[in-house]
Amino acid sequence: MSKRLIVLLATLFVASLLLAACGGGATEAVVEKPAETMDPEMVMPEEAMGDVVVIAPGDPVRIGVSVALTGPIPEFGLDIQQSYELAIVDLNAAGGVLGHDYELDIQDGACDGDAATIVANGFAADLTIVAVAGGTCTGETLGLKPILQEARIPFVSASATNPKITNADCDICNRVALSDKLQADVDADYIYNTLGLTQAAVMHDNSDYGLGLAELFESAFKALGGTVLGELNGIQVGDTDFRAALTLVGTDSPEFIFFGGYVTEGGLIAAQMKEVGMEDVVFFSDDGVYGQPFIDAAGAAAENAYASFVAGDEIAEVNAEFDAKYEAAYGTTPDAQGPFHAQAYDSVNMIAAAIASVAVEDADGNLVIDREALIKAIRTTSGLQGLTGVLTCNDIGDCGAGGIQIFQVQGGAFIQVSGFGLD
Amino acid sequence: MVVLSSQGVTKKFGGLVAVNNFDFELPQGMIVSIIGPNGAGKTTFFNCITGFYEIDEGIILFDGLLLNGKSPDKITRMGIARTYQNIRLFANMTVTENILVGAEPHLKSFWFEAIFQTRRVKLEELEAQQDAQRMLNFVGLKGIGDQLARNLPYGSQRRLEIARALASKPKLLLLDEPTSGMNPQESAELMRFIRNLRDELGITILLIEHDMRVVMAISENIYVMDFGTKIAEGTPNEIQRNPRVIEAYLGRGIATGLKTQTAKTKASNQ
Amino acid sequence: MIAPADSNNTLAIQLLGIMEPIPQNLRQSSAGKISSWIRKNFITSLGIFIVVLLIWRIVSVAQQDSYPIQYWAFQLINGLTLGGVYALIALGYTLVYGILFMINFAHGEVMMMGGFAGFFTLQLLTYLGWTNDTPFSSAISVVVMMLAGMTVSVLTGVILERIAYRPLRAAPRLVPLISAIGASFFLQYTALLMFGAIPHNYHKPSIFVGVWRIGETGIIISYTGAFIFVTSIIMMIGLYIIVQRTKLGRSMRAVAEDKQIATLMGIDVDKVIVFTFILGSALAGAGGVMLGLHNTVIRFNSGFIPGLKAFTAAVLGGIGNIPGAMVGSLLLGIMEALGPSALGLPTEYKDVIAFSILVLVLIFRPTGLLGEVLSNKKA
Amino acid sequence: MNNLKEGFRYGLISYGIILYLNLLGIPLNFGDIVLTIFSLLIGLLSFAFLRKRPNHLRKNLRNTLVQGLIIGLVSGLGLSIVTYIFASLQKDGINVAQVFAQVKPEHTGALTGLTKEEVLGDVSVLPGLLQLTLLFTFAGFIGSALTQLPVEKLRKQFDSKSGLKTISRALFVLPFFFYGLFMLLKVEGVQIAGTEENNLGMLFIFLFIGAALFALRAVEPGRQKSILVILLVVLMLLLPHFADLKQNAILGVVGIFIVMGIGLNIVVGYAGLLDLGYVAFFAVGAYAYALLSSPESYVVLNLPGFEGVNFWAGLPIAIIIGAFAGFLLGVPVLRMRGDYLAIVTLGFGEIARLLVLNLRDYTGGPGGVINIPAPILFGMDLGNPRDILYIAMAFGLIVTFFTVRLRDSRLGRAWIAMREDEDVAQAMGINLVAIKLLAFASGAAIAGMAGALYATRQVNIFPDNFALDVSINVLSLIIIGGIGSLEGVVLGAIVLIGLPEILRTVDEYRIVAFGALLVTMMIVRPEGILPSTRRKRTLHVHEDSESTSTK
Repeated sequence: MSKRLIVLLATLFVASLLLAACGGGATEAVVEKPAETMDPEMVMPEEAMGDVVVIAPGDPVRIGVSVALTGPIPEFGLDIQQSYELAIVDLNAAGGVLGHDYELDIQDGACDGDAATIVANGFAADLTIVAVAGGTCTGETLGLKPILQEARIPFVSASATNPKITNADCDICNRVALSDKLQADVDADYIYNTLGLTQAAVMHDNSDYGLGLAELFESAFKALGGTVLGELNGIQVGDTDFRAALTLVGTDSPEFIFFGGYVTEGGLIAAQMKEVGMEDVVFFSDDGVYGQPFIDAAGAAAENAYASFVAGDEIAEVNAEFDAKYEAAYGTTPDAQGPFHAQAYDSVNMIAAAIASVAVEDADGNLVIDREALIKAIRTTSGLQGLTGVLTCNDIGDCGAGGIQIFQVQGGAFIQVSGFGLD
Repeated sequence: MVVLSSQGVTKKFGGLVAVNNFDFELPQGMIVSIIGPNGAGKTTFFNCITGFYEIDEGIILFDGLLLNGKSPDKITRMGIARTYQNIRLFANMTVTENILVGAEPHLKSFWFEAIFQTRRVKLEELEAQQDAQRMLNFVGLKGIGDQLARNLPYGSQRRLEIARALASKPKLLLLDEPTSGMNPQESAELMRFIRNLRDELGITILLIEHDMRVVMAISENIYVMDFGTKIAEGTPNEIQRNPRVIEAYLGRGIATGLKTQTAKTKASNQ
Repeated sequence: MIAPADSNNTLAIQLLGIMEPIPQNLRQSSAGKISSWIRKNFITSLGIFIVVLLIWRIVSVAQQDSYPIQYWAFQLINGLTLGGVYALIALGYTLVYGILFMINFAHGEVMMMGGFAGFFTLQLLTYLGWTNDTPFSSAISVVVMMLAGMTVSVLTGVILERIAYRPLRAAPRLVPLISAIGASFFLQYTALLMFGAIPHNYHKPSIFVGVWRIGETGIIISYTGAFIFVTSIIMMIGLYIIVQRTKLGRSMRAVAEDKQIATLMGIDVDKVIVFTFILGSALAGAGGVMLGLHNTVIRFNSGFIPGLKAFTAAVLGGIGNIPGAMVGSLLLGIMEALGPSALGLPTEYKDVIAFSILVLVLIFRPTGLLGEVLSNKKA
Repeated sequence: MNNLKEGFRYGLISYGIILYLNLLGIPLNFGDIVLTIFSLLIGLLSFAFLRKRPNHLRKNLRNTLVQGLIIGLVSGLGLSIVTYIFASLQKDGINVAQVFAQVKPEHTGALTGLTKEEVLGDVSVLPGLLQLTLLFTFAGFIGSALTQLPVEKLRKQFDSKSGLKTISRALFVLPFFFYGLFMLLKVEGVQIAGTEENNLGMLFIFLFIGAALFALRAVEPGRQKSILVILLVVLMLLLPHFADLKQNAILGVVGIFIVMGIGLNIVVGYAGLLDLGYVAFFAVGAYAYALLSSPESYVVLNLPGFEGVNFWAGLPIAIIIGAFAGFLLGVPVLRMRGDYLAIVTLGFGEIARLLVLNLRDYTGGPGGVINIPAPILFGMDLGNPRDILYIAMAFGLIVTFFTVRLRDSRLGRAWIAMREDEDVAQAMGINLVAIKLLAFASGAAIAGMAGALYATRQVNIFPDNFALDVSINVLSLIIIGGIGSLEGVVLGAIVLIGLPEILRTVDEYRIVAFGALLVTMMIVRPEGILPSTRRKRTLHVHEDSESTSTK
């Protein structure tokens, strides 16, 4: 083959990939849209610019989604995205809002503040976006926050648990996930009081989520009277050999290891503990680790490991129904994919409920949504029944239902060992 | 007056002694050659003078100042310029730029002046450009200042390399086999040119050369090296008759074979 | 602004004016011998200063919290295993560099491809029941996996060479480097799209499940770890023999020396280079499978960090030098394992330590530990 | 027979490409039009392969057509066999997606014209596969037939003088044309296909800037050029006013990368020092400003009475600290060359990121520094994307000015001389230590500047924002654009940073395409899209003179 031929092939190749990248062909041809289906922003009443979103009859109500489809936890991101989609399907099947369907604008926030900045600016520029579901990770959500606040678009995160996400200054920041502070307290309490362990080694994955949780746990555990041996020892996401770090941690003979981080690293740590002489040391971790992928990653070593996760009080039936729908649509059970599906489903429903409560129809048959009213409506959500329990927002936007519960791997599955749902 | 002198210069590479206890003197305004078979240590000695190699023993003095341990750029600034056996131009710079780089030791502006284009910078650049043009005219490369150095024919590249060395206005010019790869006619022309340099600019010249006709015709004094040591020193006439030199060059051969032999070796590298 | 006419300019003064004027009055430095040496060998002195600081730190940490000797032995073993993995990749890096003088940045991805092939083979063999049947069938399944991994890696490597590197052989250095970076992205995200972003978990064949315990010392060696270490040593020796003793190795060295002349000597340069890639990729493929077996996970970016570390290790040992790659890898592995406890730092500092060691070594030996000592000034 | 063999080989290569795209999940993401796309591709491949053969073979009509048929048939049959296997497995309830994540029943359906249920049910996929094979064969045939068109003749006609004139005129007009298209999108009632008008607008902006760069290069200096420059500058300055938030945000990132690219260009392009750790200085600048300004940073919290600096005070500090970091990191690498330099700088880049990550008491660790204030000028908050873009444009102009002045000074000459031959440069009296450190420091100062701007734009910064891929992106963009060329930096940033942002919604394909683009560019045009004139000659001479020694 001559060089030019290779070149040509390569060019073709790139061209076809780019074509592929254009997805359904957003740039196929230049056509002029008929006037009656004009862009919603064009028919906005002049006197109400910016404060309200006006949706022409037949047009959908659009909700932005920032979700981590790439980055460290793409499997969780996909789970969340699929749950969002299911929620929309259910909402539209139930008639939408005043005859309008809901529609998602899904963007990849990549678990990263950098990407989220661009995503958020896109939402801010798109005047039809009324609210945002997401982001998946703490850094990503912090990236969304300032821009959405400026643009007066409320967001509800399903999985960002860092305490920094919500505060009194931010009226658009809400989440269904529970704050890590709560999780750390519950974990420490369970370990100290129920399991009766006092000698802790704390590890983290050096992410804002993992480290933050590890630090919260350390202080909570110390406050209870437990001992944290040595320093907090970190590992790097993307590494796969943690034996050296575990050997170092093992020299202090801890009774258990608390790990703040995500599922892949959690699974590997649980497995490799057995290879450095820590067979009898308990592995305890967080909601980033809860789920089937952990058991897959750790294999036999997963047995008896603990993880904390959110569980509601009256969930069994609705959840089973949701799981069935999910499996029918995507071919896997939600638990095999990631842990935050119920929160994701609830967060979209929470947004939809708020939209339904503030949306009104004007004289021309347009749907009008007042942005400030929507922000307030989301913040004042109360008594909303969801998969995770009854959702009620407090004054800083923490709306999570249920409570942190402890699960243990028994016989190759996570079994709830504390809190409600147990009789 | 002696411009350059060395005493007991020794340079070793591992076990190999490339230059061994070399004593050397170069009076002002003379044209002196160093000859010797391939691998005799001539170019190594050049590299020692120009600070490329740090010498292991001995001292080198230039204008009465010690060169030992000085970096090449400092030595150039003291007034020594050189050319290379295998031409080493800045191939992707233009001819004029090559000469301007050569003129570096005489440019005094600072980088932040260049940003604000102070008068001094403008004047200096203008002067340097004019100097470069003059230099090009002097070496016979008029009118091709904007060509890339790599596109020049071989002979012009040699000239350009010398011009670049001259641009630093040296007191002493080291030429490493300047005629290699040239035909006799070009060599003769270059010889005239070298002599002009000395006569008109008063530059002292030290040559490494293989072409014996050139060496004998141009040198006022000759040093002969073999295996890193000096085996002879003297005027061309003396050298031609020195039996040790003949032996070093030709083994047990005869003196009349000298010319053919050098013709064969001249193009090869050291 | 004219810099003082003094030969003893400090760096700062040199920075102010790029070039000082021709000194009028050059005189010998009157300062003491040591200070003049430091000035001349500024960088080396800086290195010595850092080394002294390091030793001081290590000693003071050792006095504070003393770990038992078993602990160090254990960590040494962890480090050797880690180094063994790096070595398998670094050997490929160094081989290609030694012949072609180009950094095959996509080498880690070649390894990752092998790891995936090994994984799917393992799935198949597990399905067939080989992996846990008898020790023999289990051993066979490991061999089959390795072969599958090596085959896929070799294919990837050869295609890579054909498409991304061969047309650029005569180009300046930066060009193939960028091409290799492009290929690295391409392969990584191809794997992401083809096999999904979700990590794939190896389940060790029964023969590899288990550990040796050394007496009462508490030192534990996992079967896979020992396997990796031994294999990497064997592969290093094998590679060394191939390059030094065989006819093909001679051709390889000839090509490394001068492609033109090698062609004149009747050597098929393309063939030799392809063979180089085959060798390097096969090692990477074996490495990918072993890494998967040892750490039980493979995903699309599994090649990136080990690739980067192996590259570092190859440079540390002197890139282009086969024993150098081995030494560099083991040293890097040991530093990562021992470093944090020796310096009294939390474990997340291990990469800082690894890269700092690299910088430090190159300060003293700019061409790596066993790299050819080019006189840094070639005439 | 030879003939058939050759056709078969081409067929296998085409099949390889199709199979690759197939496994990459293109049928799944494209749905029904995938067959059209694949057929077009087969046609193109067939055309490309057969056109490249020697003339006498190409002129042989029967031979060519047969080969075209074979190419289509082989790839069609190949794909059919694979698809059939996948379909059978899927019918048996085996989840192929566990191996090839994209091969789902819908994927098979798209290739055979069936629905997901039909694939899983008892509808045979064979008719669909037959159709696919026939379609591919036809496409290969058409592709081969097209080779008989007198392309050469047409091209020759076009290459004549009038053709060139048309091109240069078109170049002159193109930027305005694209600007017009972009503005057209703003007009009420006008919509251009699809739902992503925003992205289309973005594309037109990029085309405008790209075309403007080409036009500027094509036009001879003179009055014409001055007018063109003024017009384009005015349009560029107006652009942020017309663009929306997202477009401005993307342009802002592109701007920041342009500033960085100009800085790295000094180090790599002029001084020839291969720096793979450029992100370190970017991080230093960003953190310097962030720590000095954010009300929640360690510095502000722990210095009593210190309320944090504003952007305009923080910027020079970031630049100075960046330059100092460049100087500091430059010292130990003074003696290193080539690849050793590359790996050590890469190590420095990682060390910088890891230190920022691990020294969490001071830098906030993985939690980053949050609430970094926006620049405020005369009481105006300049934190929105449009104003950030204006600031980035201003920075770009300033650093361009500085770089051009340096490049044309004796320092610039010394850098280039050093790049060409370090030893000789030193023998010419150039102080290598000083100019190397100056190159590192000035490059780093510019990165520090970009870092400060990035920090204020992002509001929150995290160590992950300063990973190795930033260094690689910046290096790639100056090389794609044309190393040593300032217009090249702009174009490179648009191609490598801007375009992928448009495609962000389609996730990983863009990175695969990015990788393929890098490789392709290096093969086709190693000197970059808009090379500096001097550099272009270097690379090509290297290319054609394989006979020169490769030392």
